[in-house]
Amino acid sequence: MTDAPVLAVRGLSTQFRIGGAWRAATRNIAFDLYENQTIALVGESGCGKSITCQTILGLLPAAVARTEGSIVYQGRELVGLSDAEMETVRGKEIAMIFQEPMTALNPVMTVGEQIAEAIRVHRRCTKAEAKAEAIAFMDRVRIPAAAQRYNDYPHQFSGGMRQRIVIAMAMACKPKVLLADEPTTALDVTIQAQILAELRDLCANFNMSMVFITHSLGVVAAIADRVAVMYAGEIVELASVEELFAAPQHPYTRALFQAIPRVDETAENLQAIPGQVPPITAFPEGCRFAPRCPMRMEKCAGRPPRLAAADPASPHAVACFLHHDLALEEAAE
Amino acid sequence: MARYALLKLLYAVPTLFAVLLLVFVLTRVIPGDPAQLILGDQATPEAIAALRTQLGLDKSIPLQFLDFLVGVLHGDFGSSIVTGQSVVSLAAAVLPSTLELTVASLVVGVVFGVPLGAWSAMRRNRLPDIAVRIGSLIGLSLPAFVFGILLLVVFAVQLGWFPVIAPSGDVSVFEDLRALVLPAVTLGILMAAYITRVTRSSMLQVLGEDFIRTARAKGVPWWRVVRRHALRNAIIPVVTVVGLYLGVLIGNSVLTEMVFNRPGLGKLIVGALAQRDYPVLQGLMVLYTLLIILANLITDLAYGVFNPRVRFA
Amino acid sequence: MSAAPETLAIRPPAVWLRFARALWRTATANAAMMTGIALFLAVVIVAIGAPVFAEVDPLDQDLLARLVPPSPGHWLGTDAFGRDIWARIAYGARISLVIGLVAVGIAMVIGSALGILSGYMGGWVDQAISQATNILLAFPSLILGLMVVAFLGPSVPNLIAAISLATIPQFIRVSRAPTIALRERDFIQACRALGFSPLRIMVRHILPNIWPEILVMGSLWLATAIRVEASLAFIGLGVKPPTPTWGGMIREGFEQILNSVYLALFPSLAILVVVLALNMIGDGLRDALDPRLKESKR
Amino acid sequence: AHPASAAEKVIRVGMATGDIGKMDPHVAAGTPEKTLFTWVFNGLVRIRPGEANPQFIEPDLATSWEHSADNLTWTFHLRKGVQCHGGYGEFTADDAAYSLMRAADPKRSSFSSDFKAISGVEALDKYTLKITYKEHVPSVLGYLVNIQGGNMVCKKAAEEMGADFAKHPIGTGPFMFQEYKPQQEVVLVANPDYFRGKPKIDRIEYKFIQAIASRDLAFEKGELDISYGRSDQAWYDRMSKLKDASVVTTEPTELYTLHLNQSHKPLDDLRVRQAIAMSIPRDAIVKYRGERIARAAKSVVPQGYLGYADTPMLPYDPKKAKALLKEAGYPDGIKLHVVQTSLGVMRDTMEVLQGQMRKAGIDLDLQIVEHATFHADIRKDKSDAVLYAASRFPIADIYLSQFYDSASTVGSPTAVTNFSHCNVADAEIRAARTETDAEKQLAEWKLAQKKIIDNVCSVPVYELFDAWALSNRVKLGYTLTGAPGRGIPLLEETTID
Amino acid sequence: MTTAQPLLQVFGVSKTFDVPRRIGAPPGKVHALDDVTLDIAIGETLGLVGESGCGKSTAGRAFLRLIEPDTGEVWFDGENLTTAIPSRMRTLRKRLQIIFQDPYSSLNPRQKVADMLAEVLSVHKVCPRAEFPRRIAQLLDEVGLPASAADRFPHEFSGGQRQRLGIARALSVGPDLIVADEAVSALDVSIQAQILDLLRRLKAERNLSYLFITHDLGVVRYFCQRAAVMYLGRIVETGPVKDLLDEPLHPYTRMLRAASPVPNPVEARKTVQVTGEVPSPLNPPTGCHFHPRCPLAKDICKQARPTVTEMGGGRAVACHLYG
Ligand SMILES: Nc1ncnc2c1ncn2[C@@H]1O[C@H](COP(=O)(O)OP(=O)(O)OP(=O)(O)O)[C@@H](O)[C@H]1O
Ligand SMILES: Nc1ncnc2c1ncn2[C@@H]1O[C@H](COP(=O)(O)OP(=O)(O)OP(=O)(O)O)[C@@H](O)[C@H]1O
Ligand SMILES: [Mg+2]
Ligand SMILES: [Mg+2]
Repeated sequence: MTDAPVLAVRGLSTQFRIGGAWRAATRNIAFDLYENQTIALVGESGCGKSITCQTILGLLPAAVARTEGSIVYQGRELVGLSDAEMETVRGKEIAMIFQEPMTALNPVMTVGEQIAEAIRVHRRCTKAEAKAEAIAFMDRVRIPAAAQRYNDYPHQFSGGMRQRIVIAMAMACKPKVLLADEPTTALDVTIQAQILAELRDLCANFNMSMVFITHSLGVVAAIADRVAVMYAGEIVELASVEELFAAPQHPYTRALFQAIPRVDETAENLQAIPGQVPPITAFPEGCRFAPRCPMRMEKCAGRPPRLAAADPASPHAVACFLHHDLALEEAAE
Repeated sequence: MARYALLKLLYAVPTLFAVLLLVFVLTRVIPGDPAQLILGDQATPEAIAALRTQLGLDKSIPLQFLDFLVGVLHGDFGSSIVTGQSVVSLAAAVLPSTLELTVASLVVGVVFGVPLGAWSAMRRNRLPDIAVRIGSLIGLSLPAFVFGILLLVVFAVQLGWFPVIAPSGDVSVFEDLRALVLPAVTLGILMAAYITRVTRSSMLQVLGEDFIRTARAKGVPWWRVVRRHALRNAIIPVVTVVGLYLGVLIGNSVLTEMVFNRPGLGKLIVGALAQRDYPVLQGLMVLYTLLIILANLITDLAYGVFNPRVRFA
Repeated sequence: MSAAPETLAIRPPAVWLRFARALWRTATANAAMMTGIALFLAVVIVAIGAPVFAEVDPLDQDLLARLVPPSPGHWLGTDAFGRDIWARIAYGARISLVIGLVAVGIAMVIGSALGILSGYMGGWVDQAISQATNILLAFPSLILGLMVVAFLGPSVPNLIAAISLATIPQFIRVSRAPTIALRERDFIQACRALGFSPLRIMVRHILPNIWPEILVMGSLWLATAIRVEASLAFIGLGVKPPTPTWGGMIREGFEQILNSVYLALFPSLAILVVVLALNMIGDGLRDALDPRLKESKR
Repeated sequence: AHPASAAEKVIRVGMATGDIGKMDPHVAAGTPEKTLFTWVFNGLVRIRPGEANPQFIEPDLATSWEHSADNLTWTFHLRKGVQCHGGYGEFTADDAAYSLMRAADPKRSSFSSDFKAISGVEALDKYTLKITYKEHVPSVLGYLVNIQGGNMVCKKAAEEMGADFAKHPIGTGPFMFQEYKPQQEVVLVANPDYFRGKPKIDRIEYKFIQAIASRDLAFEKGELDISYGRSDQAWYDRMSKLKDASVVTTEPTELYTLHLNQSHKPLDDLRVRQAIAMSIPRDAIVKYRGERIARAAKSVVPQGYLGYADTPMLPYDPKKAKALLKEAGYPDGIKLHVVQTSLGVMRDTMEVLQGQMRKAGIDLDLQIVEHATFHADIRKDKSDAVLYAASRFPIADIYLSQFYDSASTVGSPTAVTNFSHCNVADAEIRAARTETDAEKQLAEWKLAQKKIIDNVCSVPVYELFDAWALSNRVKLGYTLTGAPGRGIPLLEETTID
Repeated sequence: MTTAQPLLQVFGVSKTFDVPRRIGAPPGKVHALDDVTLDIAIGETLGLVGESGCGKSTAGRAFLRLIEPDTGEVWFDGENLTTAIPSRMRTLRKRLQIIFQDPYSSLNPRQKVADMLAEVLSVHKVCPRAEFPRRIAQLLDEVGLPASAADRFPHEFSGGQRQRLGIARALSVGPDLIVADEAVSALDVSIQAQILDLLRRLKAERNLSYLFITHDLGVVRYFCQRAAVMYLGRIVETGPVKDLLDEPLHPYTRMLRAASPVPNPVEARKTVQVTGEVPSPLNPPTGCHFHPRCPLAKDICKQARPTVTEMGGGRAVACHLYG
């Protein structure tokens, strides 16, 4: 781990225009991503994980979405860059794997071409070189008979294979930072295991860092260095993977762990969290989890708790009044 | 591929037969007597009756149809009862200029329509978009004959760049192409108007698709995303429309052909109908139907080229 | 799960009411659509109130004041028979609008119904409809028009029949292709799984998804329909004289195009106005009907 | 155009048609074909070039002729050494006899009725032809001029080619057929062996240009030297203003007549027909059409025809027309169902009539149909009134017989074009036909015209000239006022600068 | 085998897809289902696992006749579905539901949630019209969505939220059998738990049966009584969940079991040994499809297709190791 983070996100908020008003889908997202490190984003579906990644790449249409806060990539502020300037960042520096493998590929271009294109837009090389390299990447994501399938079209692949193509495409850019949005959800566990291994290798070989979105805490355990748990547009807990799995602090994180069906143990009942995530048009004033929290306190409804370490010496941060007080925070400032 | 084409042509046989039957019956049911028209208004009833017998028009309609079919099966399409020219020679005489005009206006339509449509989609609701949309509607609203004459006045008479009427005889390819420009523009503008609209609409749709976002996330420059990703997808519905219009073009260039005094299949068909020149009408409808089927075939193939998902089951 | 929710955001108002509301919302938000509606209404009002807007009788010939260029007395000039062009355009709007709207309307309804049927059902239904389409397409529309009119005699309904007949294949083709694509989509499969009848699936699920294409086509073919009347008029088979129609006026204008170009230009402009208006409305409607409409990425 | 060598003289003629029909002079009756025949064929006699009136008949293939006292036997002495086109040999009395028989044969000719009276044709020797008639014919020579059935074809060519003759006409005229391009043109070349001398122009390009505006523009740009015009004053004025060009109008005119079908109610009532006659402002319509283009009709027979008599008609008076209708029991006016062709000038004229008659309470309900349907329908008596335009050989008999003799009534076995079911002048028409005394004949014709007009079998409207635009570079070699074959004769002395 | 009365019985169902290659060339053939035989008892949940592209979704669809099987028969509650006439089939569909795998394409983009649900309710006359709003809100609530979701279009939801809409739609008609095609894969564990609880509760209340297609063996263990493992269109192993997961018989099942991630950073980092290339379904290996990747492959595996061997305790496996 080096000192300066590759990617530093601060106070990031993405707002959508809904019914004529701007509504924040995410609020005050902040994390640092260091070289050769993987940070996992987990959390309720719809809590803003995908949105956050797309915001980092500046991919949300300006007409319906706007961004506040700061995203610093290797000392360069990305928020406010023009589209042309972002083009130099996308792919080459930061690449993304999208969640929906069915629609993420261009239906009229062969999969090989699409991967080769990713190579050629960033590096000077001949078509043949790009093709050879693309085939190598297809091999890496375990596409059988890669060379023969180079000229196949996306519709000739199953969902899982398409997902692998999307992964290969992102990897082919050899980015410094990879934003991976549920890259293995559509895959079966054997392939998933292989892909995860491959991604780990890549991170190591290319000094790549990763933001990895997943729902599977098993996958988190397998790939992440640090974990950010999100709830309703906010990060509620941020810790190293060992610490988080050993001692989850936020009531929401704890509830998540209660809800995992395990392959190695038979559980009678999963502990689902009662209630539901508030829609982005009706976020509560204070802690957004408060309405569903079994350990809700009076002050939870008042002001939102900040994400901060309970123990200033540890990097394990949590946004919950159970662990640190608002008053404490304010005094610290 | 050859098998596919053959199969399609085989499928066309019933269509062809139905078209023929329809033409045959309809032309004979509507009033009008070719003998009267040929002999003019001073002809005696006797002369008219004689001519009718000579033309075989006194036979029953089913019998006439049979005669015609037998002829066709022997490769004999008969000859015009108005000019006496053989149907085959007439068709051969007009076919080149019809194809020439069709292809040329297709080129004009695509060359103008696709880029303008794409541009307009990318500048949605801004000035270029509005200008392109209004422009394409002008193309649609001005009838070909009016537009053609205006072109002639400006570019042929005033500026003298093009001839008014197509030159005949053995002229250089250059002269031939020069005479083709204005009619092709006249017809092509109409087609461009359609293509512009369809391209714009499908481009708008495609620009919202996820794979565009994927391409952008790869860092592909915007213009390249548009050209390589968006346009290639947006072109697919355009192919359908172009294919549809291709058929329409062949037959509906009549008025353009009149204005620019070009020979043409459509003109010949309309003329034959007006004169009740049954053999010509029938023979040309066979040809025309075949052309339409051919156009369909080409469209299908083009569709296959642009759309890998296309199935031929 | 948790207690039944107490507040409900859904009050089911009548479908048309919701549609009207959506329309109004988009219309007010969309200046172009408003302009379109205003323009179209203006044309309709002129058509209905023709006697008010044009005091002159459109049939009144003044043989000694023929081909008068636009001037204070006849502000759009007079035609070859000395009839007032403005009056003829105003009165002509009636027939031309009816011909265009009804012919395209019929073609749109029949054509897209057949196209959806053909695309959704597949099999022999598809074969039969496709063959019939090919047969129709095998007649140049001018010939088709000529035959129908020659067969049935020229009259407004017959003209409309001829024009719709020539236009139907376009709509069949335009609706069939996307239907086939939609048929494979899971939400259509879901409808089947839910035991919806094919009719319901076609009307309630496929149709709304291919509306935009049909609408765009419809507004384009309107111009063509009004022009085809002109083409038929050009070979002499338009609406009965002396009834003014825009197509007929263009034909008459063509005869004089070298001396009096405005004769053909003014009715063409009238067509342009209508087509422009309908396109603006069509585009607006499309936006209103498309919940997914995303802005382009720039 | 062809790569013209500097010396080559070409005249390009534009004709208002999409294509040409059968190029057989005994079959085709349309203006486009007739124009072509003028250049390719000769007759035994011809009307002096530039004139349309039979009084100017002069020798053509026949150098001289004589007839018997009873006018029934005619002998023609043919020119020697006349060569048929394309090496078909010398034109002899045999060819002439063959041509006449061909023209008189209803199976091969559209004009057989013109030769009904012939009882025999005989080649007395190589250069002498004898024609015998069953009965007196008002103008024997008129039928032998080089139009319609009078055109002389070459026997060997016609027999050898059979049906193909219509695709490759062979005559003796100044120009020879060379090439036909469908929907485009016919190319003719000078006949080097023409008996009046080799023509000064080398080639005629006869182009079919249907749209008037295109024709005008092509002429204006110099792509045409002669162009068929439009019978419209606006056209006349515009073309007259062109530099280096002139506009000529030629006879014969076409007489536009509104035939009123007396077999249909309410047209069986004379008062109604009179009302119609009074509702048509003949002079205003002429003004509308153009005074250089049209002249008001003065009888049911076109002016200038042998036997034509200026016959006064009911004056324009819409008020009186209304009163007459009221008197006839139609206080609210009448409505006539009229089948009308979609063809240009005919239709325009009908629209004017419609607009004008409207002012007298007469409503014309026009059913516009295709030209072919029009011809079929009017012969089935489907129309209350028929507007018909025609020019015939300039003798009153033909016009009167075809349009007003009850034998010609449509629907009858001997039908020609009597659309009005007129029969009031049968006696006079028939008497005049065989009357040998010219004076008496004229009197009968005059009476017939008066009776027809008084009975309002039809309302003659106007006569239209043919109009042509000619480049000043074209020197016809004669003064053009009339063209009996409709087309402008291009002769051996015609040239172009 | 289960003693309970079977609700769904599938006999030897096969399905081949034509995959177009180049224009004019003969199409490739994908054997998506190869002689699949299965049954599900009333109130039973059968888990169907297997790698992506092995034909799980095809199986689910073929059983419901959303895809017409090429051969084989499907019986539902004593009725042969494969021969049912369309109108009868439509009536039966009320009892047979499916939750689709792809939440993005399984919702009509132009229909609001309320309209979608109301349509189902009215077509099958589930309840009086006046009760629709209440019923819709209840359905949404059951799948953990706010009532305000009713007024939105599908594109306004996240992937997991859309998946829940699909579940709500399937539940709305009150079916007897639900084919859940990776119904919870797109959900986070908390919602997943909610949904699984919901599905379980419904099962208890209404005696529902499920065909539960998933990748997640954890979910299988938690939710299913029996499981079937598929590999390239064939069922390779079936049996009660606990036995199947704790003592997998087929080498592929063993591999799956070994590759399943566990939420424990220490254990998860141990690299699992997953060998071999995934074969192409267009050109499947001869004999046992799994032999190229099988660490225990014998010669016979390359030649003969293994037959199904009953192993007692309701277990069955198709592998030459047990022949
Ligand atoms: N275009 C949009 N307009 C309005 N709201 C949107 C839009 N796109 C996303 N949202 C909302 O933003 C929130 C976050 O969405 P996002 O896709 O980031 O969820 P997610 O965390 O990735 O969920 P999942 O795990 O289900 O994919 C959701 O509530 C969603 O409804
Ligand atoms: N309509 C179709 N046409 C052609 N091939 C198809 C079609 N549907 C499925 N296939 C093929 O059949 C095989 C099985 O597909 P299926 O969708 O059933 O797999 P799956 O097990 O559900 O995979 P996943 O886990 O990725 O969803 C795949 O190889 C797929 O490519
Ligand atoms: Mg997401
Ligand atoms: Mg699947």
